[in-house]
Amino acid sequence: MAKHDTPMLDELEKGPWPSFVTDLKRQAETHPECWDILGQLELSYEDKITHWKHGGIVGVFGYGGGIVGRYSDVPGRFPGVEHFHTIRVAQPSGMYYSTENLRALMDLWDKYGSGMTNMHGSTGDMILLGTRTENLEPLFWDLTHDLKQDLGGSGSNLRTPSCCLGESRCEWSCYDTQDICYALTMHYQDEIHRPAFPYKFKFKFSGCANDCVAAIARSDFAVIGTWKDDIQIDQAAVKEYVAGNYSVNGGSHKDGDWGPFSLKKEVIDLCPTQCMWMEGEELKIDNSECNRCMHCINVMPRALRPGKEKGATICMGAKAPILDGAQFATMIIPFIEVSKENEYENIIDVIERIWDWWMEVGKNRERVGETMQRVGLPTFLSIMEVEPIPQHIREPRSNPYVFWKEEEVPGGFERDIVAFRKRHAA
Amino acid sequence: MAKHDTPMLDELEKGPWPSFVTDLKRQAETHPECWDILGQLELSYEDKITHWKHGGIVGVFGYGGGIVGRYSDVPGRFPGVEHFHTIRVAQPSGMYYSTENLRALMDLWDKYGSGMTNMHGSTGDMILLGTRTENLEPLFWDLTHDLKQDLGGSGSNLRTPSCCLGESRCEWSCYDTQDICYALTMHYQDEIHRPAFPYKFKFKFSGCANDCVAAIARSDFAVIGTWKDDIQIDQAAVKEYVAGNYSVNGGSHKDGDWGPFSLKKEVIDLCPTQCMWMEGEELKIDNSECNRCMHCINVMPRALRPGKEKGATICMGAKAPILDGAQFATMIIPFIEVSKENEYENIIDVIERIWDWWMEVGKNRERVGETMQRVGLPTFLSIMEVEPIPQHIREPRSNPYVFWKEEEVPGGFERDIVAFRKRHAA
Amino acid sequence: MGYDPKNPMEGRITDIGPHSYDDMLPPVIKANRGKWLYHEIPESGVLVHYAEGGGVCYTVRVGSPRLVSIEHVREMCDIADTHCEGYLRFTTRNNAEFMVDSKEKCDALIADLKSRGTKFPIGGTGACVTNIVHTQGWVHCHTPATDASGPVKAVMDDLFEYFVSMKLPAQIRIALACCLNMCGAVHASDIALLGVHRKPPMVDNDRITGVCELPLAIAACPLGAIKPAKATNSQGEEVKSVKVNSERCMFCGNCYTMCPAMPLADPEGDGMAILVGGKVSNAKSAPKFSKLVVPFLPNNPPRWPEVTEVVRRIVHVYAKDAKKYERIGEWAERIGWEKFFEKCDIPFTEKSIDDYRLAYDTWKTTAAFKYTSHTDAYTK
Amino acid sequence: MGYDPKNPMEGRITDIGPHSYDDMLPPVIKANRGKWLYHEIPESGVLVHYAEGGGVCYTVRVGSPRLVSIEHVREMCDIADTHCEGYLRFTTRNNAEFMVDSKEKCDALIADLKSRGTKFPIGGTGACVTNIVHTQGWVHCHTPATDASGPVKAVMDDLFEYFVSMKLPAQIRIALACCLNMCGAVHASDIALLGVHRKPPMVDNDRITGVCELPLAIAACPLGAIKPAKATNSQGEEVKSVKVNSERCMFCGNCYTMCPAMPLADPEGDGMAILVGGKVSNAKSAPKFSKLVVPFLPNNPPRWPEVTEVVRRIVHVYAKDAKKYERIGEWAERIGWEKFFEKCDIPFTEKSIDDYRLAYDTWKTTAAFKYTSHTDAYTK
Ligand code: SRM
Ligand code: SRM
Ligand code: SRM
Ligand code: SRM
Ligand code: SF4
Ligand code: SF4
Ligand code: SF4
Ligand code: SF4
Ligand code: SF4
Ligand code: SF4
Ligand code: SF4
Ligand code: SF4
Repeated sequence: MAKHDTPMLDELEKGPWPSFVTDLKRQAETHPECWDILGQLELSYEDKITHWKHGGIVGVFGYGGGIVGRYSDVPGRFPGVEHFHTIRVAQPSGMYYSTENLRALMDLWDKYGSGMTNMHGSTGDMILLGTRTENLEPLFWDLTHDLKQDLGGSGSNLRTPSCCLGESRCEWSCYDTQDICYALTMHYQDEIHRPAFPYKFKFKFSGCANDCVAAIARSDFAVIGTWKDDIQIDQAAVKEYVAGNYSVNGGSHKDGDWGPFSLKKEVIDLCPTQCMWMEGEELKIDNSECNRCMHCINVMPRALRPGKEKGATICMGAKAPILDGAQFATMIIPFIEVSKENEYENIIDVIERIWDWWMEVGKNRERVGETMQRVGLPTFLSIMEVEPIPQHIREPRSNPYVFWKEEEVPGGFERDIVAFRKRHAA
Repeated sequence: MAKHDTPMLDELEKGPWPSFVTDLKRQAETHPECWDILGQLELSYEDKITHWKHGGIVGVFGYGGGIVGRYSDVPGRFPGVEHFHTIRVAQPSGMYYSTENLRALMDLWDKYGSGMTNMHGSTGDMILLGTRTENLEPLFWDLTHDLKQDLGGSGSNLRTPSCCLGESRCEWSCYDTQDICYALTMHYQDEIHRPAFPYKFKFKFSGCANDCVAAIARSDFAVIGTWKDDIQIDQAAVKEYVAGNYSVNGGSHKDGDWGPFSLKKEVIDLCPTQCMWMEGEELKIDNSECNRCMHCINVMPRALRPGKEKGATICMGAKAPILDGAQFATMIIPFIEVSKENEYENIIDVIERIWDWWMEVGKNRERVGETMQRVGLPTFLSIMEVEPIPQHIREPRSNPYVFWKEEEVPGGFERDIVAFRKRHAA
Repeated sequence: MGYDPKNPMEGRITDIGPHSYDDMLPPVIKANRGKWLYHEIPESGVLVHYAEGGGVCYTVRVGSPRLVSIEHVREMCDIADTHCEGYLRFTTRNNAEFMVDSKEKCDALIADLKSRGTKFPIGGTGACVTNIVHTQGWVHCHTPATDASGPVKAVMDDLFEYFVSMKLPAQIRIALACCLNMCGAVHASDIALLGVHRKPPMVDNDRITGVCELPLAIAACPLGAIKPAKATNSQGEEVKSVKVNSERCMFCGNCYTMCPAMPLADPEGDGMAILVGGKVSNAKSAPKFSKLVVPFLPNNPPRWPEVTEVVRRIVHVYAKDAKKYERIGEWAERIGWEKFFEKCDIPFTEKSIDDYRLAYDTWKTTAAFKYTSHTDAYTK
Repeated sequence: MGYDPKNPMEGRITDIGPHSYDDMLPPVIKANRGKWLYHEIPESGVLVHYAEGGGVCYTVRVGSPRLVSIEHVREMCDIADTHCEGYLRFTTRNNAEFMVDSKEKCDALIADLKSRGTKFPIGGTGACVTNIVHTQGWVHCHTPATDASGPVKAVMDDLFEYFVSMKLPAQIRIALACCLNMCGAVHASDIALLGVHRKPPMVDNDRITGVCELPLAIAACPLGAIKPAKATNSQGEEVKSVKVNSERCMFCGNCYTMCPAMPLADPEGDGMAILVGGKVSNAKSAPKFSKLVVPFLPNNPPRWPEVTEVVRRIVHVYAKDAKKYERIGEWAERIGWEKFFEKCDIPFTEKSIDDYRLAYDTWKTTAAFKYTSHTDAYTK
């Protein structure tokens, strides 16, 4: 029976989308603290304000991250959520689960937690939502000993890396996103668990430029699959598309009223670089003009495929708006091999070059993108030992304010004003 | 006979483009100081540096502008250019001249000056290049008394307004650029001649969006012709273009090898708003989508003409890069009538609204565009009493940093922390 | 054995990381991993991937409120055990996916899912409104200016038809973040709902001592609105505190993140802004930031009707007006933002005009613009 | 009478302004003003405007070095008197125009102009390289980093064929400014030549007292590189002066504009940068700023061969590669700036990467770029 009246929340049980309220009520049957979640949330709906106190530093010994502390500001009314810390459990790359593991996790949470979770958090962790301080260590013990898995990150550290499902179920993945995500997560366990950075740092891995894990928008270090040779074309399949035998864009627009497929309108005309054309019945691509945006491949997955020589582009410095406005990640390394064989050594090199520098010059709570902006892109490139190329920019500068270095200018900066005035009287 | 050896400048007598060196030498025959211009310039070519001293405050009584002082730093070698001040003579709007007036000006300059001019300066003035301080007042006397004309501006004042030739010889002019340019020049003689502004201020008037006087790039107050009804179409002429009977773009591409005219490729496909199409042999325009960019009219001047209800758009704040980078003028007033009948009163109102404000808040040497940037566009619009509309921006802000005013927020900003804490314990 | 509070370090295991993905893959995925050739979406919510050598994977995607109970997850596990050999996955937008290796199994799976009421709506593929990426809101966070799960439920109910069908011009990705920290990818979404504060922080002089490192709080303000000040607490004691210059404050909340004694939240001050036109993928056009088109709508629980109404309006107008494959931002740029406001009937306010850093780049510096109802005062 | 230095204010006339345009119009213009219907360009340099009621105006446009002598202007007057009833005009890009009302008169006019050697080249219309807007340079100004008239002559000689023909994809507008003040419309030109300094100002302690208002000089520096300092002049006297932090200086010259005791000019330091891709008109695309593609070329009088060579290369590549009506900036944006550098064979340097304010907006924030020779190190 309901412990609190929740007339407003009850309204959210209506409608076709699955209701978290209904779900909370269902869970409340075995986890009565869920009534207090509902109760406090209803109070927030009345008051139009959160009822969680600020912060709360809790955690497990030896880790600086993985747990976010939280306390109710109305614990008297809602004792079940007096402490309401969340646990960030690192997800398996690609977020596949065996039910065995998932059930074990749920059992663990049944034992120690509120009964509610987020599958998943925005960074990618599994979020176990709400427990008391005294449960943290026992939960962690069971998690590591029995379930053989670990917490994710929080605080000024490497955050839990995440990836798109990549080659596990996508024909376009240009490298094994899951494998590198897992490998680097393992390689950097210390960096994930013990904050030693100026601020948070995020890796995300997308297998192609569709960027299904939003790496370019949400990660300090975005690895985005690409290729360096030519788009693979199956001309027979092109014909099938033209004949209307294959479903366009895989069928993505099936329920719309878009008329028959037009290769010209839907592919050629929309190619951003205008590098495609028909020669008779053959589709031609001038690959030297292609920017590998994925559009044509998206529309005709059976006819077009990424090239064979695959790898990734690395973009750096994305972040949310606080403080100077949001940043997308900036293209820094146009192409890099991504290979299990060298255990991603070349990528690790790049990562550590940034970290070494950022840990030295980054200010407290300064994301690497902000540090990049502060020092300027040319300086950042030279720190990264990357030759500046026009691909680094959208367009050349329009202001003329070039900083020349003394050694670049014949004769240097020092001049003798007296000698100057002899030739040029004031 | 040459007074100085000018081997380098002599090289500039070669080649098909008219040579200023040849011209200087020709003038030197009657104005020997031209030898010193050549001599000092040759010295600069050797030294790769200017040989003019910094500044020089000279002028005519009662005016703060119109003359730019200049002294040689090698007067001993080149006495003819020891003083070398320039006179800015206000040009007639549209830069038409009777030879009578032009000859009189040349005679005047023959009498008082070096013999060299710039026809014209970048702002639009006639520039009489190089005279001695003692000639300034006599020259000014003759200019005003005999030639009945006046100096232009320099310094922190209204600079000499200028305009495209407008309806004098262009079929597209949406208002009489020459007339308003002249009228405002006369109206603001005091502001042109007596610096009272934080910095320079420029008006430029272009009759249409082709902007042949580069108003949007170079003036604090740019008046650019436009219309509010529909583009006038002569369908018969459209057919002539399609038939290849009329010369495309007036013939602008005549010497290129561009093949026959394609209405689709050259007009419809290049219309930036994609608001044109053919219906049978008729060209259609969805004028509600047109942004009046002028392209289609440029290409088919015999078939298309600006609408009948004409006026102008006012853009404000253009400037060169010093200090924060160049600015184009920002669209502030989408449409305004420009009419002799009210003596441009409505436009004068707008001008004076900016000036009143800028003279009060503008910092020393701050162009109005910089002041606009400093206070922000919303504030500037409210000062201009202009309702903010989406036309003022290229795109809405992407950062969420909205400044709310206290009166906009129910309950205002003041709150009682004790009352707050009663409901929300810390 | 188990955790022993007296010997916390004994037998401790750390830094073992997550499970390997390899142990978590459904057999059909394991068998065909890296061999996929192409895919099809025969109907909304169903993906079919074809591999070299004939492997086929049927995926059924179901919506999820993300805030889910143990019971709910166990029910998913039941389904996966029944149909999918004990595996399932979650997407990067918090949908769940069940994978099987044949059409028959897929049909059975779908039937099962459908039999479970509204719990597992099938959809979220192709040119649809997929799940809303969102954050904690009043359910867990300390800085929100709005709730997350509630408004998400309200919006998804309202747009449900677009989740279960593929009739839009392109994907619409909606995200919600409950404060300017933007834990959702709100800054790059087709439609973004953003919790915003509108009142400057209060200063809690009873609390500031001890809990707040004043220099950090002062430095936290990007606009230098916070200055050190002496103040008197409710005990009448003089304390070192800070003072906020309200005129400079833009309500970002960064000070509160750093200093618990500076709360901003307020029932009337807080609410939601709507941003549109962002995108992430590089397909056709480069990633775009979302742009603020509605600066504020009130928090009106439980169903935020003002918010759902505007979102629906944008979706409907876009659905009718945009071209195939055109994301909302691409559409708005093509028609011009002035037309966006007009067509969507969204009142334009000065709040949409950037006045932060880099603002000049968003001013219109051309005489080429379109007339709309906004210019009537000039032209009519 | 005339000016009397003893009574300077007597009989003084001020503020009478310029002559009215109305007194300056050629008869054919006066007769048809405001009635024009359309125009044609039958050949390079010749415009024919047709008016309602049958009026026709033939205009012949001729190039001009702008820096012209009294004699040259008088010669123009002679021509105008002979053919044009005593009127002529100058264009906003410093060409001169002669107008007549019939084809016959036009032919005679052209014949006359052609008979005068290179003085009056006919051209500058349509898809051409028209006259270079430029500034004073070493001929008159105190702050230039290069000359104006010399390089303009060199470039126009080099591109002469494009002045007298209309075979380019679109107009190329070239401008030159001899320092960052940019008195030419260099910031919005298809090709811009810009005089740049590269050495920080010296401080002339013998001169600074009196000629320089130190606080203004200090405030003039946008980067705060100038600080007050005590110094010793050549007389051994201590003077109030300033010190320049060379590491912060970006050589803008604003300090020298304010303070004559801070010269920057230097034979080796000074030279020219090349910017491309700007435009002014609103036709098709909005006005664009010119972008810096060559940060520095030496001052090499009298013919600046390095400069003319790069300009010619850009013009030639553009002429071959661009589409009809496509301005240089539109072309570069269509092909991508990486291709621009490759095709024009211009070495890319970090100097083209913005590191001033607003710089972030120019960074490439997409994974979609083209491979060029610049990426060979990564892909080959
Ligand atoms: C749980 C989660 C939201 C969710 O509901 O999913 C979350 C929750 C919080 N984020 Fe976040 N962030 C979460 C993903 C993100 C993301 C998205 C991402 O990682 O892809 C972002 C935007 C991307 C980025 O990193 O820029 C994000 C940007 C922030 C920021 C702003 C950072 C910035 O540089 O601007 C803050 C503020 C801070 O760090 O002080 C923040 C802070 C917070 C804090 C810790 C609140 C605070 O002020 O200290 C929130 C705790 C909420 C709570 O009580 O549970 N969170 N946060 C996400 C982490 C779950 C997970 O581990 O999977
Ligand atoms: C003569 C002229 C160049 C020319 O050869 O045509 C010229 C010459 C000078 N300009 Fe200019 N400007 C001239 C048009 C321009 C233009 C173009 C325009 O008006 O369309 C601009 C760019 C547009 C603008 O106003 O932003 C221009 C932007 C500047 C600036 C930078 C202003 C800024 O806000 O960034 C300065 C620096 C200053 O004012 O201290 C400047 C300063 C100067 C000074 C006075 C030098 C100085 O440091 O004080 C030059 C005197 C040169 C001399 O000795 O003869 N001049 N100046 C032009 C005026 C002739 C005329 O009256 O017709
Ligand atoms: C399952 C998932 C990856 C994962 O690791 O979980 C995924 C899977 C696929 N994506 Fe995605 N995308 C997924 C998130 C994303 C995201 C990230 C996001 O939304 O936060 C993006 C970037 C969104 C953006 O641009 O704002 C994304 C942009 C795309 C695109 C590019 C769309 C565009 O034209 O802009 C494609 C190509 C397409 O659909 O034609 C694509 C295509 C695909 C394909 C067709 C890839 C394939 O061959 O299998 C998959 C099925 C698409 C479908 O559902 O219609 N996927 N996809 C994610 C499902 C999210 C969900 O539950 O709705
Ligand atoms: C005479 C002059 C106006 C004046 O008051 O002096 C003028 C006159 C004409 N312009 Fe212009 N424009 C003149 C400077 C400009 C400028 C200003 C500048 O270059 O500094 C511009 C802006 C340039 C820019 O965008 O950077 C300009 C952009 C245009 C355009 C738009 C071109 C484009 O597509 O971007 C047109 C339309 C066209 O040519 O098709 C145009 C068209 C015309 C027409 C056809 C107008 C007409 O119907 O008579 C005139 C003859 C064009 C020709 O020469 O091919 N006029 N025109 C100027 C001649 C300058 C010269 O001597 O070369
Ligand atoms: S990012 Fe590319 S590779 Fe990864 S799932 Fe999306 S479409 Fe496939
Ligand atoms: S990937 Fe993009 S740029 Fe390349 S051919 Fe296809 S649509 Fe064009
Ligand atoms: S700006 Fe327009 S009206 Fe003026 S001359 Fe140029 S084309 Fe004609
Ligand atoms: S003026 Fe420009 S926008 Fe309007 S119809 Fe013509 S080309 Fe299109
Ligand atoms: S967006 Fe803000 S309020 Fe919401 S979870 Fe993130 S930090 Fe908390
Ligand atoms: S809310 Fe932001 S702007 Fe306001 S005082 Fe706090 S940190 Fe400063
Ligand atoms: S650009 Fe500079 S150097 Fe040239 S005239 Fe203008 S102020 Fe003088
Ligand atoms: S040249 Fe410019 S940046 Fe350098 S000191 Fe002078 S004002 Fe400052």
